[in-house]
Amino acid sequence: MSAQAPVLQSPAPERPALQPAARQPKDYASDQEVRWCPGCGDYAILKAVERALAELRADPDRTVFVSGIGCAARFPHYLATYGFHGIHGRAPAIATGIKLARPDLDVWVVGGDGDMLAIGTGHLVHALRRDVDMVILILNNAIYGLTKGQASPTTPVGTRTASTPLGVVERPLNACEVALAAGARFVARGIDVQQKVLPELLVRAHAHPGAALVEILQNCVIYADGAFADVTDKAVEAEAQVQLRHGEPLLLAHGRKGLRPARDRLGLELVEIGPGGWREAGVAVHDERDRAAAMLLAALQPPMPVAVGVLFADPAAASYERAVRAQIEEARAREPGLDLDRVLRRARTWTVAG
Amino acid sequence: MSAQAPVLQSPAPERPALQPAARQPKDYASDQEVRWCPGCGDYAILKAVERALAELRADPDRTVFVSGIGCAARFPHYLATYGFHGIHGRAPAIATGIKLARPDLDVWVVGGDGDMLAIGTGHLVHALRRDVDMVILILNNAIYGLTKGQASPTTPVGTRTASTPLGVVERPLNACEVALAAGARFVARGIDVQQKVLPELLVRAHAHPGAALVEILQNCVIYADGAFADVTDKAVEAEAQVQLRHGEPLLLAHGRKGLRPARDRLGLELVEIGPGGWREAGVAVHDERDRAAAMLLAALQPPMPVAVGVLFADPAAASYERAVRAQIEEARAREPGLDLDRVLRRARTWTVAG
Amino acid sequence: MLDLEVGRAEAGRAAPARTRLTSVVVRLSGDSGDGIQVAGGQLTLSAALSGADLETFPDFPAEIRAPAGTTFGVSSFQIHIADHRVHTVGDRPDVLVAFNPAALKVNLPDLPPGALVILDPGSFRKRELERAGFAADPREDGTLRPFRVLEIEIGELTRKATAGTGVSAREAGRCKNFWALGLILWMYDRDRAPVAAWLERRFAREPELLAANRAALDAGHLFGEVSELLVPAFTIGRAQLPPGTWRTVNGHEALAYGLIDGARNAGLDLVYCSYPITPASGILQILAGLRALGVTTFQAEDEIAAVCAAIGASYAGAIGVTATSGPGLALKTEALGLAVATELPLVVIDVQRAGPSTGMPTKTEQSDLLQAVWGRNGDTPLVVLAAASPSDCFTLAREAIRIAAHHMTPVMLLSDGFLANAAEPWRLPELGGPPEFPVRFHGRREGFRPYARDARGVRPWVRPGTPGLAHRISGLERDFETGAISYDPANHARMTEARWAKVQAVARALPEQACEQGGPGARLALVGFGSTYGPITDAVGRARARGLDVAQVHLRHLWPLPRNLGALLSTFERILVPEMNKGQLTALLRAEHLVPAEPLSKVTGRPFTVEELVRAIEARLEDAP
Amino acid sequence: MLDLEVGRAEAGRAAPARTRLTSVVVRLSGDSGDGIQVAGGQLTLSAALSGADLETFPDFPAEIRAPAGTTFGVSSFQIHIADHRVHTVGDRPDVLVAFNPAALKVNLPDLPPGALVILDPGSFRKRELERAGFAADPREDGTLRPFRVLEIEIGELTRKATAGTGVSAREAGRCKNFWALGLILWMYDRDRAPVAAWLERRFAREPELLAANRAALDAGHLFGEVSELLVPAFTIGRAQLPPGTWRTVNGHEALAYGLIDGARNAGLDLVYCSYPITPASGILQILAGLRALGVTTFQAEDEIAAVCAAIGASYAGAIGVTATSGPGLALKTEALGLAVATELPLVVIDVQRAGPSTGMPTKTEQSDLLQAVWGRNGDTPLVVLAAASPSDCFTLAREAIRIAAHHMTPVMLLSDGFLANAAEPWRLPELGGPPEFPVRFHGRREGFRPYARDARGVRPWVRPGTPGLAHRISGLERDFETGAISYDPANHARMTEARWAKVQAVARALPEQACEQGGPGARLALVGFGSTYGPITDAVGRARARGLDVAQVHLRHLWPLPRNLGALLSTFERILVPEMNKGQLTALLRAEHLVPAEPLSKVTGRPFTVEELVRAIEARLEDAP
Ligand SMILES: Cc1ncc(C[n+]2csc(CCOP(=O)(O)OP(=O)(O)O)c2C)c(N)n1
Ligand SMILES: Cc1ncc(C[n+]2csc(CCOP(=O)(O)OP(=O)(O)O)c2C)c(N)n1
Ligand code: SF4
Ligand code: SF4
Ligand SMILES: [Mg+2]
Ligand SMILES: [Mg+2]
Repeated sequence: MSAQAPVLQSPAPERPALQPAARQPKDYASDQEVRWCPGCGDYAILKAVERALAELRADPDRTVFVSGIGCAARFPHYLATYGFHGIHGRAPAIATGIKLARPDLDVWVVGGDGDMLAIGTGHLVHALRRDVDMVILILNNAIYGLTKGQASPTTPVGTRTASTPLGVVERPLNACEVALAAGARFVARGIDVQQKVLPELLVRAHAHPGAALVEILQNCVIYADGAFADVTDKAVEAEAQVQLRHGEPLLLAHGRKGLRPARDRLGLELVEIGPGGWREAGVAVHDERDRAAAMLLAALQPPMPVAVGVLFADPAAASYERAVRAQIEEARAREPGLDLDRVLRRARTWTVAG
Repeated sequence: MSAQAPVLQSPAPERPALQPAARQPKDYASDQEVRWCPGCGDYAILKAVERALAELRADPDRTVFVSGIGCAARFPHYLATYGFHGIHGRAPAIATGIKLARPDLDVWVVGGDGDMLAIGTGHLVHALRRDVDMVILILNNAIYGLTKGQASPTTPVGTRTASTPLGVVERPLNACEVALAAGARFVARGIDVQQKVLPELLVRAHAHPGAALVEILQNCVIYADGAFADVTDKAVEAEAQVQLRHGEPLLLAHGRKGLRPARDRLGLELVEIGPGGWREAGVAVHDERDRAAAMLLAALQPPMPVAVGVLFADPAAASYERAVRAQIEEARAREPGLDLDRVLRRARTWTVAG
Repeated sequence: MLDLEVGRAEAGRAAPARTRLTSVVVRLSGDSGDGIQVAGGQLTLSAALSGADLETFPDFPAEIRAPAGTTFGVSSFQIHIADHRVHTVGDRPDVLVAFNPAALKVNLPDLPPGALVILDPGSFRKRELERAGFAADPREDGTLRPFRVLEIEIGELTRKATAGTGVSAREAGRCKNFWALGLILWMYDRDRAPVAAWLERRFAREPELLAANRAALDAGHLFGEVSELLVPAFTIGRAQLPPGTWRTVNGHEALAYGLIDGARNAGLDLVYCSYPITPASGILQILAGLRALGVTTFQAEDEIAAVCAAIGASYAGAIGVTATSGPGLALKTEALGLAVATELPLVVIDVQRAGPSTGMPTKTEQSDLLQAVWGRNGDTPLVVLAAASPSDCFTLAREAIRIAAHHMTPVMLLSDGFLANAAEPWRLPELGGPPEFPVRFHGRREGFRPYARDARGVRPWVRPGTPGLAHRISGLERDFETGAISYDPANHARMTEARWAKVQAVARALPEQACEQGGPGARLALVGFGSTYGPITDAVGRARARGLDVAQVHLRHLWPLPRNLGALLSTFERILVPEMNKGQLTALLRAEHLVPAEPLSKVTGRPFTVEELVRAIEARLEDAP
Repeated sequence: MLDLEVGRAEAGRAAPARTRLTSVVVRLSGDSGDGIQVAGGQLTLSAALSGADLETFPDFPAEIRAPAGTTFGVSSFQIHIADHRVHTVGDRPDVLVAFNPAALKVNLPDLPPGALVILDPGSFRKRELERAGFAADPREDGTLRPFRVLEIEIGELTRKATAGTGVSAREAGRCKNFWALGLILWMYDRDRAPVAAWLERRFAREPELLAANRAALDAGHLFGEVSELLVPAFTIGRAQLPPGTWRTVNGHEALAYGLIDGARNAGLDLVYCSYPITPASGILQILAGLRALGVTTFQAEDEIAAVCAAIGASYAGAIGVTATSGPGLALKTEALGLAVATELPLVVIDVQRAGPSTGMPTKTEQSDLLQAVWGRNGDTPLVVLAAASPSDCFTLAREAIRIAAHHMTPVMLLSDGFLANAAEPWRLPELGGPPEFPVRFHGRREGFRPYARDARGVRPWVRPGTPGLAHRISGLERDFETGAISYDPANHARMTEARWAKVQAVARALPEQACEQGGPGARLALVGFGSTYGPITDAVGRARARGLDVAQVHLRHLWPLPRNLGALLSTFERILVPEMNKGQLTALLRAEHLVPAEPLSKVTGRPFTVEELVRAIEARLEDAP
């Protein structure tokens, strides 16, 4: 047996990975007291995650939640799974190491807009381009919550925050656009309060073989209350959002309006649907496999309707850590039974007699 | 006079900034011996930069080149301007500080694909989103040159490098796509050997009021020779590139082919130009102010033609540091003559008699 | 009607026989929502105005808005009021006002026997008790036996007092803090007028709220008078304070103001680059509000970008400043090396907090000292200062800029979570005179060499834009003469030496280290740095008052250490180093001066108490030969 | 025809009267393109095969491909060949082969009087001389007077020798290195056969190149024979080496192999996460080539991602390893705090280079020691080891993994730019037996507590996926018992103490520190760490041979320091610490053990020479009482 044999066999599960027993959402809650502010959007997201886990029949013992630092990053403490509450911005890197060592584990990354799009920008981009098989949730509340209300990379221009008393000057980042540019092959956008849609999105994201990014608009009641009101308020949501469904037309306002390819330029434009219906109006049908379309949809910002749902899901998805394992297995196959001793003797050796 | 008066007046130029004397490209070369490998694409880029500076009649004493670490990052040493050869990946951050302190200076940032798209990803993205007024050159040779040939974030899948003897697994980043997603309002792509086009692009980039990104495909003769041959080789360039000119049709292959909006999806497709000419073929006209179009053009990779030239130039450009200055001036105007002493006395004070 | 009541109050004023106190420590504690900090601020104000010396410390909950009634949602404010100079917020509260069971629970461990505990029985209902984690009612199970307990229906009485002012029940409830404040003011004989005046300003546009809060304040005060026999009455004399105009200031404010004044005196623009982190963020927020003074603030995408931008700003001819706390300082490590290599001015503020890693962000510690002094790759010396008190932050921020700009070196200024929030009276400095240490940028073309050094080993500071002086700097080793990249062995040795000597030279320009108390040759010396100054000062003072031969040496310059420090330390029989870490200053002193310094570590996230230091001193001097 | 020549060579072999040498130092030097390193490698091989001991060091140019003929394009290779054990590559070359003027220029300062200099006059044309920066021809202006100069038309003779082999003129020129090698082999009586064999393999598919290089090799050798009177002939005996199978190994190779063997003996997967940086990149490249051994390598987007991924891998139940050099280590500082706080195994390799900042990436230094030991925010102890020689890197890499995995702590392993590239003979260890220190992951559900500690203060290592043990870890302070987030003051003090004690406990399990040479009580002790081992060993050996009372203490465990170190050091009259930095180990020893250690600093980017150390020893022992 090759001296190296033990290596890379270790991730063998400690028990047969048979379909685990069904669980209720609440079964995924840890014993830790949840300490977000009353009314914080994170509560709703936590509930949606618990629902998704239940629907997935996720095994808490093979599931790992990894986070950075922030209110959002408190997430792992509140789930009865394995959890690693790391350092600010580095969750995708920690998670990448976990997957490299243990492709068998189910890894979720949770972070805020500061965690993921400020200090963590590089790690997010590279985790996505590598396609490490994990779900990445960006809980975007357009503010630094935990540090008490400074501007974040998604805070709109002009917003007065603790660190910008005269208003934010720089333009905000669009998480979904950044993800697509990074090469992400699954990109979705959800909203904390949409308890029906959100768990579905999470289940879809989890099903994706590579890195899956879900941006979740989250309300920080203390420091940025209503930051997304123009998109999420019940009063406006019908007009302010376009709910994406693969193979279905890009309709909104209860079907009274739609999005179609612009006539005069490359892009999308809003149209009123006439009596002829959406086809006649030239409304585009959502093809979540079309990256170009996803980029145009991701870019939509008020006053245009904001796209909610799965923007992009590339069927050609793969997973980085499995590709790495494949290289190792090929190398092994090429040199079966190779061990360190033989490697050492590849160099010219000589013998000194006793 | 307010005690604060000296502050923020200091950047006053030491001499009237009158239109400086005309200079030859060679006048911008420093006395330092250039130490790139013979045949390195960086030589051509250095020449193009000197040409652009001459054309701009740039004043070497008001021009600052900032770089990180890498072969590309040696740039500042070879120019007779002020220069700051910093640390790996941080050039955009250093340059941002320079501009915040001295909006009057002309700042250029130069870095390699590793410098800017690996360790420097976050700083690049945020310098672009803020729109700090500087020109950022990414010398993309799809390799880590200075450290002797490891894979970079732009190395194509499958490439065998010093760090990937079995071939690169992760997918490469597209610098122009990342820049656009970051909110860049000027994005261009050039090629080291195109000595006519490149200086023009640099002059255009310099004219842009905010952050201007220019990706330059550069050949590393030692570790990645021919990495872009499929795009840049004389033999294929006519078919492999589409040279962008604002207001002109997206033609290539000496006008035999063109790019038009795809019929069946949102995106661009390649067409043969029939006898009816490009208009009849529905070839699109390049509008460098159209961000959506720029995103589609940036995404083009072989076998599609690669877009070279100005992909995006937003007329609505502004500059971060000037916006910050404006806030300061407004605040001043609101509280004229305010000084620290008055600020201290805003708190409730009391007097202890002698 | 209000006036009438006040009238009565004033009338009744002289009556009570007040016990004279030299000092008192009061702690107000309740839910984040109870307005504890506001009441504390007003108590501070009227105490200050009545001529006492004082020091205060707010203790915020770790969570942003914890559920009401939970222990982790408790917010407290402590004030030490005295008729003499005090340097701490007081070891333990003489009086605790606990607005709810959670507040009582959290503060119980700190209460000395005999302390006066004021409770609102209205808040001791079953639910509140459970929330606070009390199995039984502490008022009944003997928990409070060691203390003097005053149960006052604060909530109820506030409701009554505010009735008719037109405020809602919820708003009325929110006035509790002023009712309690009124009572405390009466107990300690402090004036209500300034508080009343503040209320007028604060609620100028909300007459109902003004009336309600005013009513609550007066009612609380009146309650004291009328229940005289029940509520103890004290008075505290005026403290001897140097003449001048005073205000209170905390460490963060003092730092921000010191940076502005330092930049002005150097004739430089202040470019403050930072990434939010607790507790350092406060400085960014103060400075961002002072743009009208020409301050440029930049919130970077991370700590590395922040320090790099600050370096860029200094390179461009401004004074670049960055501030952070432990984890952020760690991230800046590499860039600090660049600042040392390029020999540019830079001020780095580290507001230390409990580590390692994220640790306890809201708790104080001094455990970044060795990282500040030695924690960089290569031989990479820079200057390290540490502020001793809130107001000292002003002085040292100025000093940091002076040293950085005139010695072309990064300067690290250490504060900590305690100094950041602790406040003390501060005599306003004289400002606005001609710049005290103006910078002269290099402009001469003749024989210009970017790394040529003057007598102090300092290289010239050239602003880009200076005609004819275009040059290149780099983090690669540079030629001693030309500044061009050099791999020459002898040159590297020479440059390493030069960087070292330049920083050491800073000490030459500084006054010798003196003793705060006692002098050379004492049997025991307490050597400290940073915020331990307060407790050490009071402890050594107390010990000396008891006739113990103990001296106090407090370091504000940690690197380079004062010229004469070795000589001074060698005169003491014994050296004790109280520090809020595992012995880092001790290690530094032993390494540099080979003296048998002994650490007195405290790593609980809290400052030393005077009492524990006095005990330590006594222990050392007893067992000493 | 070739054979015939060889035949002649062999025949002539016995003839010359060879001077017997105990050792020789040869340096080959030329343009990057001249194949210096290849020739050096082959010289090493045949020297080793002939039974001598040796140590080698390649000196690459700083630039990737500098223009030909420039001084900064010079590549050199030095070998120390001896009939006894040697520990250095030799202070100065006895023989220099300089292929061009630039090579001569660069190496002149290192040449001792009387050294033999072999030049190719064909390369001393005006243009080459200017390129090299020679004002005049050094052969004529007396520059070379102190040396014995041998001018041989190497280029020309190579051309002749390779004529008819069918190679182009350019290819023929490329054979120069083997011509010179042939000559050197003859001069020092080394065997050509292994080189010939290597050529056969190397050029198996290029018969012309094979023939040409072979011809050049033989011609050079033949030249020696026939010009006997001109070319000196020496011989060197066999060294006493322990029996076994040997190969040469450099520090990087030894580290890579040690990590693989360490992981195997711990029964863990090796997940190596790194970001390229000179000189550490070499390790990544070796390991990336060994996937067939099950090694996972990950090139991260930066150093922070690399260390975080390694931490993630360890959390997941593999052994996470990251390697870097000074600037990269600086960037990892914050994450190291997380590893300490979460108490996970981690191996961090720092291949030190000259700082500060980017410094001189290709030059060696030991100036990251204090950063390794103390350079983190908070009280954040971890284990620090330093390898003493290339082959020691294998041993310590194994040791690092053993300690990390069994004490649940990050371990920093220090190497440096010299060790990375220096090579020495290495006796192959016995491999492949049963795991020597297998890890047992925690699996028991009963009473599981993530931070419960065993007798050594070590917490359990639980692999995610273990049924029923799902738990959360964090960089926030954790409760001593439950591991839940805790801000409790006493708990933080207790945890700080526990982290400290756990790391100190590592020392208990280790053997006591012994003296390499001499013993307790010596009048002088040289204390070193890392790659200074070689020169210190030879210097102390030489001094002791001269009867001087000097001992050698070499530290491989820098933190915690060996249990008995204080006691041992206190026995010496005087302590001298040679280190390639400004005195960092000295500071550590003084701080920890209060001994009057004195630094002997060398910061030129080059190792100590034996000679300068011997002088330092003599100086100390003369002026000593
Ligand atoms: C290295 C480092 N820098 C800064 C901080 C301080 N910090 C903690 S959370 C946070 C950002 C919080 O904002 P976000 O990521 O959007 O999360 P949220 O609290 O809004 O959910 C910051 C700056 C830190 N803990 N570590
Ligand atoms: C903090 C840090 N990490 C790593 C390095 C090593 N390093 C120097 S340049 C470089 C990348 C070079 O590649 P690129 O940026 O593409 O520039 P190129 O040499 O290809 O022009 C690296 C990894 C460094 N100097 N500093
Ligand atoms: S501060 Fe905002 S984000 Fe944080 S817990 Fe409170 S409401 Fe939620
Ligand atoms: S290594 Fe490549 S990029 Fe660097 S100088 Fe040489 S050719 Fe140019
Ligand atoms: Mg947020
Ligand atoms: Mg590159």
